[in-house]
Amino acid sequence: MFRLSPTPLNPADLAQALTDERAGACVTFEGWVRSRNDGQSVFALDYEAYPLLAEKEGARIVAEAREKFSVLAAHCVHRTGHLAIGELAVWLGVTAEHRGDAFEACRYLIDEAKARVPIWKKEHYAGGASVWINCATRGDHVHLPGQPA
Amino acid sequence: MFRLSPTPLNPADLAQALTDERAGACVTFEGWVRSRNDGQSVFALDYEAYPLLAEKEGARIVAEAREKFSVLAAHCVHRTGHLAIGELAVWLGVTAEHRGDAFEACRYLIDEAKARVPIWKKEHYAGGASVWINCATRGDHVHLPGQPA
Amino acid sequence: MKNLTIRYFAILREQRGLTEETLTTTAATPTALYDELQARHHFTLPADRVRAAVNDEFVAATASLRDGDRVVFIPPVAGG
Amino acid sequence: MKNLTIRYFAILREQRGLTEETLTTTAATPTALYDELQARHHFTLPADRVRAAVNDEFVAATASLRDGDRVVFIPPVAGG
Repeated sequence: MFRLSPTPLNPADLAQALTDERAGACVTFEGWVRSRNDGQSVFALDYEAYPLLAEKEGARIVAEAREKFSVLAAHCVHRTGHLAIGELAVWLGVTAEHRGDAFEACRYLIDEAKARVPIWKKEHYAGGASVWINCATRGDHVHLPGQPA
Repeated sequence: MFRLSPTPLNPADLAQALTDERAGACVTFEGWVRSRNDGQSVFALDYEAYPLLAEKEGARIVAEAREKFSVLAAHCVHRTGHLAIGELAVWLGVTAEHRGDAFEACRYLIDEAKARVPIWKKEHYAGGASVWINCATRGDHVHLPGQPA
Repeated sequence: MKNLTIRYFAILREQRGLTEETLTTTAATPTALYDELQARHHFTLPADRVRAAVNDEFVAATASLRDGDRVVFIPPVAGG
Repeated sequence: MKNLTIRYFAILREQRGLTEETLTTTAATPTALYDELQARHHFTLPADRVRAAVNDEFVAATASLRDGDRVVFIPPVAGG
């Protein structure tokens, strides 16, 4: 299961759907909004998604993880919209009979999701500047007030 | 942090201690009591610990993980006592700036804890038999009622 | 000539100043269409950093565009 | 001769039928002590599957036991 959520994620609620008597292992990954990234002081950020294709590609990644690893459930929910420091940007939960599969499937899911799902992140910095992550091109810079451009 | 708990573990409560503005990744591992193990139908189990040495060895493993990986927090809590199917046997939570460290440290912690911490598990089967896991010796068997011994 | 619908997301949406437009073009492929749009709207991302989707599926940069296609150019993603 | 305290856990506790005892022995090492206890109490675990702790620290099977030591034999662990 892969879905987007415009509202805050609650890990305890999300984990309830993973309950399974056959499961011996549950691995979760949470991506949190950090106060610093690449040396810059982050104030907040926005996630924007291409919903239809994000959900299709997310579902494909979940299906791949299920083929590659012996898992019972694999859920991924990604936030969209405006997030403050410390907020949960993405939540993944994987259950399996054995822990090796749960760890490897969870890692696979987040690595592939970050690389392939059409979701974009705009970071807002303390000084007022903002940048679309991974979209810088030669000559771009973050112009911080008080510094020469 | 490593500790034993004779009372049920609540992941949401445990996770609160991990909050950290610098953290970009949080990986948790939960070990659940499975309804089947090695083809046997499990009814319940008991965990018994050697408390003083379990906490010392657990603390050493946490310190090793902190040396090997760049993590912000690494917490592990292991249940003792009688557990029913689906109950949480062990909870680990690791935060880091980056997800690679969080995944690898979490995996290291559970692998080493399982191999080294003096905690023992007795499984109770549906038929009434029970066995100390990993302690079978040649000639041992689980005697299920209705089967020849 | 074909009529296409273009949807914009993220940095391209901001640089274009709108989320969707329809246009009539001779561009035969996503790459040709991006080159046309980039020249007109001064998109900063070079073509080789943008993927294409047509009718809500990823396609090759050299895929054939058809009349009525809905096209999205996908900047480098950054989920997680 | 030395006086030792032995604590038992898990399968050894069940097979011994108690959690702690003190005894006087000539055993010089954990291995020698385990052999003595195994013969007396019919522990099923062979010596090579049991680790030793003295005064709440792991020790080698060949460590020297001293008067007053608190000894624990550790069956194969199974946490997690």
